[in-house]
Amino acid sequence: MRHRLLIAWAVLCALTLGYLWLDHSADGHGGLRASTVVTTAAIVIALVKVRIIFREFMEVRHAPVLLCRLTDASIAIMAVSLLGSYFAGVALG
Amino acid sequence: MSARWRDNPKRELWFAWWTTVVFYQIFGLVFFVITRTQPPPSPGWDAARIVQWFNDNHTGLLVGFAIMFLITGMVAPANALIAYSMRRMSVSPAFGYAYLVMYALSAVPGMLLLCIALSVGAMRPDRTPELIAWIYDFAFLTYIGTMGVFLLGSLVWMAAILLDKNRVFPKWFGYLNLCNALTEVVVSPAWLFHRGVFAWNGLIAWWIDMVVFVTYTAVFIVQLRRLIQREDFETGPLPDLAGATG
Amino acid sequence: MTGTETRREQRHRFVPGQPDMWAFVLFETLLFTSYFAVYLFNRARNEELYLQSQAHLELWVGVLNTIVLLTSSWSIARCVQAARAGGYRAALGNAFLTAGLGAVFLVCKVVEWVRQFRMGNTLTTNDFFMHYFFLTGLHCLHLLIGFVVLGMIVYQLRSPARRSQTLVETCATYWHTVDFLWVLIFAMLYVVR
Amino acid sequence: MRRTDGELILWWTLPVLLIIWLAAFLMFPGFRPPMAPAMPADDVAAFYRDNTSRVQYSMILFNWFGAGLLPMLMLIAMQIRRMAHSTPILRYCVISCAAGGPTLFLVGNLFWLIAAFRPERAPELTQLLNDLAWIAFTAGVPFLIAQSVFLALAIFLDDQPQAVFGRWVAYVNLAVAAALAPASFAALAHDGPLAWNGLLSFWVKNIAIFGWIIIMGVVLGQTIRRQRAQERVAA
Repeated sequence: MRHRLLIAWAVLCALTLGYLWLDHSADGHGGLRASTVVTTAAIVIALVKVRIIFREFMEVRHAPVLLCRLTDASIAIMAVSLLGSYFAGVALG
Repeated sequence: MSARWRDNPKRELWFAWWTTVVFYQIFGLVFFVITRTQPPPSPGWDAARIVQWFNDNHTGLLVGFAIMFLITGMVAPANALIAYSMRRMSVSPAFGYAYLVMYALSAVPGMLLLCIALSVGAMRPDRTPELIAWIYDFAFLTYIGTMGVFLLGSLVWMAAILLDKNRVFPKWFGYLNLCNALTEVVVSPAWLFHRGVFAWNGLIAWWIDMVVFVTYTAVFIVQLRRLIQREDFETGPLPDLAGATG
Repeated sequence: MTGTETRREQRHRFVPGQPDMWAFVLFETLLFTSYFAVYLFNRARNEELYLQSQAHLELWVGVLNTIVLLTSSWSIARCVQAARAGGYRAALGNAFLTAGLGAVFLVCKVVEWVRQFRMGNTLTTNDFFMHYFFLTGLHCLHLLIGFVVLGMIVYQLRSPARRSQTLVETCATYWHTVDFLWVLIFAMLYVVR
Repeated sequence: MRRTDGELILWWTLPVLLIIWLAAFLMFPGFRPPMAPAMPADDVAAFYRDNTSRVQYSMILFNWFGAGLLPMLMLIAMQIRRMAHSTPILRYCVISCAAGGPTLFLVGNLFWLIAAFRPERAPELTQLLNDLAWIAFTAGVPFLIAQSVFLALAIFLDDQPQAVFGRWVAYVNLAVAAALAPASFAALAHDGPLAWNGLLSFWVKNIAIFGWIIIMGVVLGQTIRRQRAQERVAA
């Protein structure tokens, strides 16, 4: 089971390094540009990482169903409010 | 009826609890409705707009803060009850006394300076606009920018709850105290900004903090009620002199 | 405590540490979500300014910071597992590793702030740096509290008389919270376009 | 061990304090007669120019002894401790109020001293400082009202054959609280009884405070003496 933590850590680090690639590919189109795709991807990847931390590091995997539901609900709330406020800002911009 | 109330061994606790509840109702009424000082007006206004704000709220400010001058002493039973809750815990009495004195002190910079300044501002509308603007800044910055006593007070209460072995309060309420303490840190940029989300009327420094504060206050009022309900004094006659609580 | 311990032996589902700690985790998550929402909304309405200011940050420093903190989270998770299995020496070692990585993160953060100050960027420079210093500063405060929490883990693990697995797990949960809040802040400040 | 050791010394500070307060009160030219809120700014500035040193000396005296009532309030708290209550709540209430009154008084005191420091400044500024001082001094009654009410309540709830304080002390305290109440409305009026120089906000309020100190001082002195006599018999 000790390897499971190591794998979780490796996945989290890989996702973090993925940001470098994401940023690089955004720059590829030349200069500083706002990008909805990058923003959405960054938020979604961050939430995936948070869920991995919840389940693996914080041992929600072994926790009662209620706590699993609560943490998933909080991630869903984060997803909705972060993407919602971003797109609301874009729409009202 | 009154005789029954007097014989209730929890009479002092219920007195303090009800005073707390009534105080927060009046406080909300005065600040949100009568004086319109909450939600706060903008720190970005020019002197002319500030003078207009004083004129618009002239009577409300004077009457509202007169009420506050009359009843602010009602915070004492709230502090006393919270200090008492710490005396029931398995921690040193120092926690209770520290909280009691800290919150007794907090009312002056945290609220009464605003009451004095805005009363003075409203009582002479013919002052030069620069002076009125100074009064306005003085009032709102002291009121919103007084953070440390509430910050440390919440931390004292938190530490007492987390160390307590008598289970006077649930541990999650201890952690909620930490959340409340952190919002006092979030207020601090209000000293730096005239506009935006961190100004004294800003979305983060005021609105979100207000939600936390209202949640926290509602929770601790309910928790104090539970504490009183659980309190198991003997139902017989009051303890005699020797048994009186030290 | 022993009741909890035996239940764990039976591989029942359990909440790590005090369930009460999760009230803090979820409440803080909601609070930070609201700060992020305000940031993203304002950012989307004024993207040019935010993009220009964001270019002053070094992405690789952020990545390094994140990996340091993720590693610290991993080692505190190992600490909890070791303590549960009775390997208190290993647990203590992992706790110290966590504190060391936390200190590395702190130093990185301070260096980064100093670099921004040198470039003339402070809390009051513009809206982006206002959010940047607020979020990183508030997170740093959580980190500093985290050192106190790690101190409690060490205090628990050192003496056989004190060893409370519940308390160790509660403290670890706090440290993971510091970690995942940074994961979010990193995405918000460094990556979002 | 006698817990009452030193209480009489604290009690004897009271007459001394009263004399100093009375002297400072009479020395401050703004109290004889109390300055009118309707005074024009130029007159206020002229007042501080003409009376600079008397304002300063009287207010320095008040600054020294403004918090002088605290030992007496703590003696009262010690007596509440002896009452037959089931919780220390009312004692905590009185302690929690004790520092508020002097703090508000000192806020007013500081503004008076600042006003007198540079009387040649623009008259509007001096008037503003004067207003702040008078409102803080006059309307700064919330904790005095509250501590009288809490003390009265503590006496009413003291169910024992030999009560610590007589019932009448509670009624006196309620009367004092009622007498202080109108002063909180001082900012509403520029003249008349509610104004800060008016019958209710100045005379009734300040006489009530002096009266309260004298009455509570006497009652407290008797109670402490009785308590010491009892302890001597017990020992």
